[in-house]
Amino acid sequence: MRITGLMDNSVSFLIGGEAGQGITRSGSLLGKALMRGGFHVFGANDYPSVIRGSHNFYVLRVSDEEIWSQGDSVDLLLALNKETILLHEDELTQGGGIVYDEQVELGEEELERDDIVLFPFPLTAAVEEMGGIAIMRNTVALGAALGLVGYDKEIMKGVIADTFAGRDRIIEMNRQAIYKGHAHAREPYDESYPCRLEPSDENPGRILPTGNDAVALGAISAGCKLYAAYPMTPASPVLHYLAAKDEEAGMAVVQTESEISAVNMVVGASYAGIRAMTATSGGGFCLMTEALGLAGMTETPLVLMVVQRPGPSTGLATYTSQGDLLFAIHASQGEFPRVIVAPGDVEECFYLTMEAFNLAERFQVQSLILTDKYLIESHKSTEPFDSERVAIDRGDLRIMEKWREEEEYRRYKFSGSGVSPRILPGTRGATVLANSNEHTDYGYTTSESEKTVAMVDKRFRKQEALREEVEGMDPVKTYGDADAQVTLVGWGSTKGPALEALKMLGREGVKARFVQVVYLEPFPSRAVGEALEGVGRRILVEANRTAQLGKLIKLHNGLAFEHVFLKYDGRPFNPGEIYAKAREALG
Amino acid sequence: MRITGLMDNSVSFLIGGEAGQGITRSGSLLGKALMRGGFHVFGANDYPSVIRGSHNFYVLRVSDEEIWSQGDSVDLLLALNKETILLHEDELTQGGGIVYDEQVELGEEELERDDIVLFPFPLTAAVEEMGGIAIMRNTVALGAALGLVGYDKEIMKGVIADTFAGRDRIIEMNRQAIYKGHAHAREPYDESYPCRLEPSDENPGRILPTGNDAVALGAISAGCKLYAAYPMTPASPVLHYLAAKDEEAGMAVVQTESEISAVNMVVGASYAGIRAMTATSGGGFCLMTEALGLAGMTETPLVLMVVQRPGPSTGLATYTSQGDLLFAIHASQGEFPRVIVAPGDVEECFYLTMEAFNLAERFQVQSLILTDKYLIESHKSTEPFDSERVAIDRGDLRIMEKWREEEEYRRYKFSGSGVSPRILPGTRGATVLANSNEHTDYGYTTSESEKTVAMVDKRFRKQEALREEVEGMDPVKTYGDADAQVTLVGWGSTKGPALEALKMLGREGVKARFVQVVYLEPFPSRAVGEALEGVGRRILVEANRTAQLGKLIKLHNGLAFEHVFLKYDGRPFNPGEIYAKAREALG
Amino acid sequence: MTTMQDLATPVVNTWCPGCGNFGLLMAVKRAIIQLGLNREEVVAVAGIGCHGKVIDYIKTNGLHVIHGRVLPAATAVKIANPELTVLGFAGDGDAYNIGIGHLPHAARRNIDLTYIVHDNLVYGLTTGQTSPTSKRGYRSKTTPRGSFEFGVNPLTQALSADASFVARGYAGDMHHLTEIFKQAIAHEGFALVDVLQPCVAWNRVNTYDFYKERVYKLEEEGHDPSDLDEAYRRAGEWGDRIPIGVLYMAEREEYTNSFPTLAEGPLVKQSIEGIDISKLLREFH
Amino acid sequence: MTTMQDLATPVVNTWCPGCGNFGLLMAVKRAIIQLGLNREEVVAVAGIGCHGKVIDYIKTNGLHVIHGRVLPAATAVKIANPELTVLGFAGDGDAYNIGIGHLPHAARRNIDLTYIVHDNLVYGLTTGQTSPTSKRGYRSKTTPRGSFEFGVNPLTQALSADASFVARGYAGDMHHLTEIFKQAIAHEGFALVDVLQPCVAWNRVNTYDFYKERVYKLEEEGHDPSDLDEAYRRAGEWGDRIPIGVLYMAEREEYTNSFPTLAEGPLVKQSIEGIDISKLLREFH
Ligand SMILES: Cc1ncc(C[n+]2csc(CCOP(=O)(O)OP(=O)(O)O)c2C)c(N)n1
Ligand SMILES: Cc1ncc(C[n+]2csc(CCOP(=O)(O)OP(=O)(O)O)c2C)c(N)n1
Ligand code: SF4
Ligand code: SF4
Ligand SMILES: [Mg+2]
Ligand SMILES: [Mg+2]
Repeated sequence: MRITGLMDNSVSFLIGGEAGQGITRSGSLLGKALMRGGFHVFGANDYPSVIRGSHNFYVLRVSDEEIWSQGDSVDLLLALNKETILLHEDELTQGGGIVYDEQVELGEEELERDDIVLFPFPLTAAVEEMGGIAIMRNTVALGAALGLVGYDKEIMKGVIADTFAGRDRIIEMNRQAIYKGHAHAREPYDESYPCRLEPSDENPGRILPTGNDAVALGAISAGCKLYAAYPMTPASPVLHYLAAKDEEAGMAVVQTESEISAVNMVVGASYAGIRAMTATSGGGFCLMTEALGLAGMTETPLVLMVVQRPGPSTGLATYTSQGDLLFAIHASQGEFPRVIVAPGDVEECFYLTMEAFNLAERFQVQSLILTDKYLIESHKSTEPFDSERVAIDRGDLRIMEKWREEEEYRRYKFSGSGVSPRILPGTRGATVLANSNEHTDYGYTTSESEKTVAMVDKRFRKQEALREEVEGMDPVKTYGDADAQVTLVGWGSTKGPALEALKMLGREGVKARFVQVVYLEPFPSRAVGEALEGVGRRILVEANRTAQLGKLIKLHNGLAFEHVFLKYDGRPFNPGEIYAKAREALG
Repeated sequence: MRITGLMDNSVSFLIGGEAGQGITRSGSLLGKALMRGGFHVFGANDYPSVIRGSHNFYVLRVSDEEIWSQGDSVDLLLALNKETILLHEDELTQGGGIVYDEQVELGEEELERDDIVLFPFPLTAAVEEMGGIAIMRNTVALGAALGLVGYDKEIMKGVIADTFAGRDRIIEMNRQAIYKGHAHAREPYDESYPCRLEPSDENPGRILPTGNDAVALGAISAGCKLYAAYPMTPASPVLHYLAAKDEEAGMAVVQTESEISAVNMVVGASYAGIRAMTATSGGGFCLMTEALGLAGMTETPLVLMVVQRPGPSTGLATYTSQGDLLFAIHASQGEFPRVIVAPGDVEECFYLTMEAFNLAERFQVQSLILTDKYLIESHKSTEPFDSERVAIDRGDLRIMEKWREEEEYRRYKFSGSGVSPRILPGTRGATVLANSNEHTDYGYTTSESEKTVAMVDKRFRKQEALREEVEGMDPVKTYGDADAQVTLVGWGSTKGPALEALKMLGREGVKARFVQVVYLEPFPSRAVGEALEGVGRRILVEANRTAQLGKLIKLHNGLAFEHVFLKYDGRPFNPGEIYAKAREALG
Repeated sequence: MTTMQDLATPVVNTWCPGCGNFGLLMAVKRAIIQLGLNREEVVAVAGIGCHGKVIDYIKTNGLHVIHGRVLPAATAVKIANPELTVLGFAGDGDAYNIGIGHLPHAARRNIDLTYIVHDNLVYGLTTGQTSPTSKRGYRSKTTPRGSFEFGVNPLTQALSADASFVARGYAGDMHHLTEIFKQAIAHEGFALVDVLQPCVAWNRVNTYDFYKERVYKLEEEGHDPSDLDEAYRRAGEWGDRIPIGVLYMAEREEYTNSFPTLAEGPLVKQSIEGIDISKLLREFH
Repeated sequence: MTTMQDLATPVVNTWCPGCGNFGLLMAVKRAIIQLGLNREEVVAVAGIGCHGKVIDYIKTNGLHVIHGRVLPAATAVKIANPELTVLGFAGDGDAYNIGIGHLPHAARRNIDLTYIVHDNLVYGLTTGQTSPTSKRGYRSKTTPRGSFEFGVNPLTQALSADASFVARGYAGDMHHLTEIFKQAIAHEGFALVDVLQPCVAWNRVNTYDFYKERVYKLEEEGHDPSDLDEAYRRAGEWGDRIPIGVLYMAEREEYTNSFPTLAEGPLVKQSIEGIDISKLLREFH
C-alpha cells in the first residue's frame, strides 16, 4: 500500500452530520475498506447525548504504518450538512478538501479559508436518482472520498457486501451509491485532489474492532458465561454485542433492572461457579460499589469494566475522561485486595480482559477493567485476536462430582497464599458457604477478635501474592527511546495520542519515551520506579483535573512531576498538543 | 470529688451480661451518677450483632480529671451472668472485685485469679423480693457497685428520677433496687473493697452524651430542618433521637425506604433551601455515592455522616474501624471539592457538625462527617454544648421575596471564589435550575468544550478557597509536649486512647505529643507539616489495615512513618497498647 | 397570567422531530397556564433520559437529578416547601426499572406531587434498549430475539401500592392530556400519570398509528374513578383497546400534613438563627 | 434420605427465644427433607437482618449477600446452574423497603426460585424500627407518634407484578407452613412466600396471640388459587381475619428456559477451554 501526495504518511477524513445519520457506521465502513487495502486505520467519533439532529462527527485516520489516534487536522472533510463545514473548516490542512452536497448553498464569504478545495457533489441527487433513502447520501460521500484519493471502489463494494450479507437490495443500493460517488469524483475532479491511496494487492487480514468489541470478545474467549448489565453509555455496546451473539458466545446475557441488580447477579453467578462480568460507567459504578465489597468479603471472583466519562454525576455522558481512577481503587467500605487494569488500545482491551478473568479467579478477587469512552468507542485496525495467547487459568477451582478429601470442605480454608480452594455448589459431600459478615474458615459468621484478624490477614496475603504476580507480568510498558530527553507518562487511552506524539518528536530527532502504567492496583511501584529512572523530563499526561496517576506515583514512588498536562473537557488528547507540551518542557 | 484507695486516679467498672439486658443503659446511668458527683467519666460498649442472649458489656471509667477512653483493665466487674466472669476475669486489676449474683455457682477452680475479691450479691433475690422484673438485677448491681465504693446513693436516685420522670412506679422500683444493692454492699462487705469515690458537694453541670447525641444536637443547633435516613448500625441512634425530638428540634424526620432515597431527599431539600442531613455506614454509604456526585455537580450543600465499622461488606456490624477514609475522599465518579471532617470526641462531634453545615452552605459543597462506632456510641462527660460558639453562616444564600437584580438569576454565575449566589426556588422573578449534566451558568445542559472547562474550573476554585479556609480553622490539633521525644499521629476516635497514652507517658517523664488531623479533605498539608516538624519519633495510629492517613501524609507531605500501629479487629485502641508502642519506638 | 412565552427557554430543543415529548411538554405548559400557576412556584424534578430534557425546555424551577431518583428528591422539595407545586418527570426505564423501588413508598406516603412518566416503552436516550414496559416479544439491541420478560404494568403497580391518583395519558392527544395533568396537579396527594409517548426513533411498535387505533377515553365510557376494582380491570387492558384518562382517585391524608414541624409553615421560612438547645440538653445532665 | 441432623450446623443460634424464625426455619428444613432434596443441591441466599442468620443455621450451600439483594443474586445462581434448588431468605425491610425494586422484575421474569420473606412487620436486627409492612400507626423508635405511612401490601404487589405463585404462611403453624414451602419449591417459576413471623423482641402488636385469633387457611375456605380476582380480594384482608395459604398460582414459562445457551445444560458444566472466536471475528475484517 502507499500514500502519496501529502506532507506526511497519514490522511485524515472527517465525516460530519447530524445525529441519527449513521456517521459512525459510515466512518467504520470507510475504515474497513482502507484496512483491507493494507492500510492501518484509526477512527474516533464525537457526539452529544442526543438521538437526532445535533452535530456528530467521526474522524478516520489512515496510514501506512500502525496508527494510534485521530490526527490534529483533517485532510478531507465529508460534510453531510452545512454545519459540518462551518464547524470543521478550521481543522483542515492546507490544501485540504471539503466534499459536500451541491444543494448546500455555500457563499464564498461564509468560508474563512482560501487554501482549501471545495468538492460539491450531487449527493442528494444521486440518491434520488437511485430511489434511495436520505441516509444513503453518506455512502455516496464515501464513494466520492474514495474516488478523490483514487482508491479501488471494488474493495468498498466487498465491505458492503460483507456488512449487509443476505440483504441483497441494500447491498445493491449501496454499491450504486459508492459507484456514483466514485465516478463523479473521477469525472469532474480527476486529480484535483493531490492525495492518492493505493491499496496493496493482498489484504493482510487485520480487523477493525472498537474497544467495546475487543472487551466483549475477550470476555467470550475467557469463557465468561453470564453477562449482566444495565444500559449505560458508553458501556452499552458490550451488552448489545453480547445480546446479539449469546448463542455463539455460549453466554447468558441479561439486561437487568439496575446496576445494583447486575453486579449482584455477577456475584451470584460467580459464587455458583461460572465466570461472569458486568460493565458500566460513573453513576452505575457508584451503585455497584456495595456489591463490589460483597464480592471482596466473600472472595467471589468478579470482572467489572468501568468506562470513564466526564463527571461528576451525569456530566458529559458521551465524552471521555480518566477521572475515576482513585474512586475505583478505593470504592466500597473496608479494605480488600482488587485488580485494576487499564488497557490502552483495542488489543490490550482483548488480552487484558482475558487476564482480568484469570486474576479474578486465581486470587478470588475483583478485577476492574478501567477504560474510557474514547478507548472503548474508537476503532483501530489490529492483528486478529488470538485467544490462545492467554491460557485460561481458573486457579484453585475444583470441579468434581464429589468432595473426597478427608476433612470437611471449608470455603475460607487458611493457606499460605491466602487463596482457598473453591468448589461448585452442588458438589456432593460438601456445602459451600459464602458470607458477607466477617467469618470463620467455614464461612460461619463471627465477630471474635482473633478470628477477624486472621481472616483480614488471609485476604491481605492474597494482596501480597497478587502484587508479586502483577509486578511480574509487564504491568508497565515503555515505548520509544531508552535514553530519552523527554518521557511521557500516562495510562489507558492516552497511549494512542502519546505514541503518535512520540512519532512526531522522533521525526524531529527528539529522543522521547512513553511509559504506560497498565496495572494500577496493586500498584506496580517496582516496575514504575524502573521505568521512570533517568528518563529526562517527565510529563504526566492525564484526562482529568487532579492528576490521579500522578498522585499514585507520588504516593508509591515518591516522584513528583514538574510537567503535567491535564485535559478535562471530555475530548481525547490530540497527538499535537502532547507534542507541543513535550517541546515546551524541553524548553 | 476524690478517688482514693487505688493505684491511679481512675476506676473502671465493667458491666457485662446478655444482649437485651440493658447493659449500655445501666452503664450510662452509673456514669451519670458519678458525673453528677463531679467525676469525669467515659463509657464504651461492646456487643455483637444479636438482639438477645450473646455477651454484651460496657466499660465505664471514672476519674478526677478529664478522661478520654476506657482503660486497659477493670477494677470492678459487675457480672450479670457467669459468662461475664469467665470472659473478663483476666482483665481485672490486682485486688479487683467481681460483683455477681449469688445464685451463680462459681467453683473456685473455675477462676484463674486468686488476687481478686468476689462479691456475691443477692441480685435475683432482691428483685424477687420487690416483685420486680429480671432486668432490674442490673439496678441492684449498680447500687452494689456504688455501695462498694462508698458513693452517695441519693445521687443515683436523682439520676433515676430524672431518667424516668413521670413514671413513678418505675422510679420507685429502681430506687428500691439501688438501695438494696447499696445496703448489701455496706453491710457484709463494708470496707472490704479498698476504693472510695467521694462526690463533690456541687454538681459541676456536665453532660454525658454519646457521639451520636452530640452530632444530633449539632445538627439541631445548625438549623438542620430535614433529617432523612435509613436504619443502619451504628448510625441509627441519630435517627431515633431526632425522630423523638422532631418537634423540639423543628425538624422533619423521615425514615426512608433506602439510603438512596435518604440522600436524594437531602439533595432535594437542600435544593429547596433548607439545611438537611443524612447519616449511614458502609454499605449505606456505597448506595449514597451516586447522589453525592449529584450534589457535587449541582453544587447543592449536603451534610452526611459516615460512621465507620469494619468492612468489607457487612463485616462486623457492631464494631469499630477507620477503614473508609480514602473511600470517602474519592467516592463518586468525577472530581469535585468536598469537606471531610473527623471529630475525635463528643465535643468535636457537636461543634464540627455545626461547622460542617456552615462549610457546606458557604462553599456549596458536601460535608462528610467521618466518625466510627467507637466514637459515636461511647459516652463522655463534657461541658454542656454551647451553640453560640459557632455562628450560623449560610454563605451567599439570598432569602428574598423577589429577585431584584438587573440581570436574570443564574444558579451557576461565575465568580472569583467559584461560589454563586443561591436563592430559594419560589423567589418571585427568578427560577432556579440545578443540573446533573454539565451546564452553563444558567444551569442549562451543555457539552461544549470551553463551557465544560469553565464550569470544572469554577468548581475547583471553590476547592482552593475551601482549602485556604480549612487551613485557617485549626484543621490539625496538637496535644502534649512541644518538644516531644515521641509523637502519636492519628485522627477521629483514636484521639481518646492517644490522649490517655500521653498521660501514661507523661507520668513516666516521657515527653510525648499527639497530633490529631481533624480536617482530612481538603487535606491541610500546611498545618500537618507544621505539626509534624521536629517532633521525635513519629508513630501513626489508625484503626485500619492499610494506614490510610499515613498514605495521605505521604502523598501531601512526603513524610513516611517508621512506626505504625494498626488495629483492625473491630475493637477500639486501649491507651496501654498505644503507650507500649510508644515505649517500643523509643527503644 | 403565565403565558407560553413565560415558560419558554432559550435552549435549542434536541428531541427528535415528531417525538411524543413535544405534545407532553406542551400539555404540561398548558396545564400550568390554565391552573394559573406562576413559573416561580413550580419545581420540575427530572430523571435521566430523553424525558429529563424537559428541564432545559421549561422555564420553571428545575432539578435534574440522577437516573431513577425523581421521587425521593421531589418528595423532599415538597417537604421543604409545601407551597411549591412539584412535578416529577421520569422515563419508563427511569421510573419502572432502576427507580421502581421508590414508587410504592411515594404512593403510600401520599406525598403531594404529580409524577409524570414519559412512557415510550423503550430506552430513548441510550439508543433504544428494551424497557420494563416493553411488551414480551419486543425486539431491540438488548433483546434481539424478542424480550422474554412480561412488561411491568405501571398502573396496577401504582394501584396496589395505594396510590391515591392513577391516570394514563396519551401524548398524541394534547388536550385530553392537559386535562389529566390539571386534575393530577390539583389532586392533593401522590398522582401518577403514565403518559403513552411515541418514540419515533426507536419504538416501531407503539407508534402514533398504533395508539390512534386503540386508545379510548375512560370518561367517555362512564368509568367511575372511585371504583378500585374497576380501575384494576381497566388497568389490565392492553390490546385492541387501551384506556386513557383518570383510572382511580381517592382522598387520603397527604404526607406533609402529618409532620408537626410543618404546621408552623414551610420549613424554608423557619428561621435557623439562635436555636436554643438547653432544654434538649437536660436529659444528658 | 436427608435428615434433620444433616441440615444442622454447629453454630450457636442467637435468635431470641420464642422468635418466629425458629418455626420458619424448621418448616424449611422439613420441606427440604420431605421433598427428598439433598443439602448439596440446595442453595440458600439470604439478606441482612435477623432472617439472614438462617445461613448459619442450615447446612445447605449458602450465600449471605447484602441488604435487599437476595433476588438478583439468587436469580443468577439459578441461571448458572438450574439443577440447584434456590431458596431466597429476606426480611420485610430487606424485601419490601430497600429491595422492593427487584420484586416486580424477578416476578415478571418468572425465575424458578422460592422467595421466603420473614415478615415480622418490623426491623429486627437493627433494633425495632418501623418496617414497610408495619401498619399505619405503628409506634417505634423511628415513628414514636405512630407511623403515618400506609403499610406495603406484599401480596398485592406480587400479584400486580405477575408473580406466578403467591402465598402467605404463618411461622406459628409449622405444619401448614411446611406444606406451603413444599408447593412453592415444587412450583416451576417465581414463588413468593410471605411468612408472618412474630418478633418477640420488638413487635408487641403482631404477636402469636394476635395471629392465633386471626389467621385462617385459604384451602379450608375453598379458595381457588387460579382465580386472580379472588386472590386480590383475599390479599387485601387484614383485620379480624388474615388468610394464610396459597393465594395464587399459575403456570407460565420459566425464565431459564428461554436462554438458548441453557439448552445445552447448566452453564457451570459447560467447558470454557479453547473457545474459538474466529467465526465471530469475521465481521471485523
Ligand atoms: C445509574 C444510571 N444508570 C444508567 C444510566 C444511563 N441511562 C441514561 S438514560 C437511561 C434510560 C433511558 O430510558 P427511559 O428512562 O425510559 O427514558 P427515555 O430516554 O426513554 O425518556 C439510562 C439507562 C444513567 N444515567 N444512570
Ligand atoms: C445497605 C444497608 N442498609 C442498612 C443496613 C442495616 N440493616 C441491617 S438489617 C436491616 C433491616 C432489618 O429488617 P428486616 O429486613 O425486616 O430483617 P429482620 O431483622 O426483621 O429479619 C438493616 C436496615 C444494611 N446492612 N445495609
Ligand atoms: S429517542 Fe425517542 S424519546 Fe428520545 S427524543 Fe427521540 S423520539 Fe423522543
Ligand atoms: S429481634 Fe425479633 S426477629 Fe430478631 S431474633 Fe429477636 S425475635 Fe426474632
Ligand atoms: Mg423511555
Ligand atoms: Mg423484619
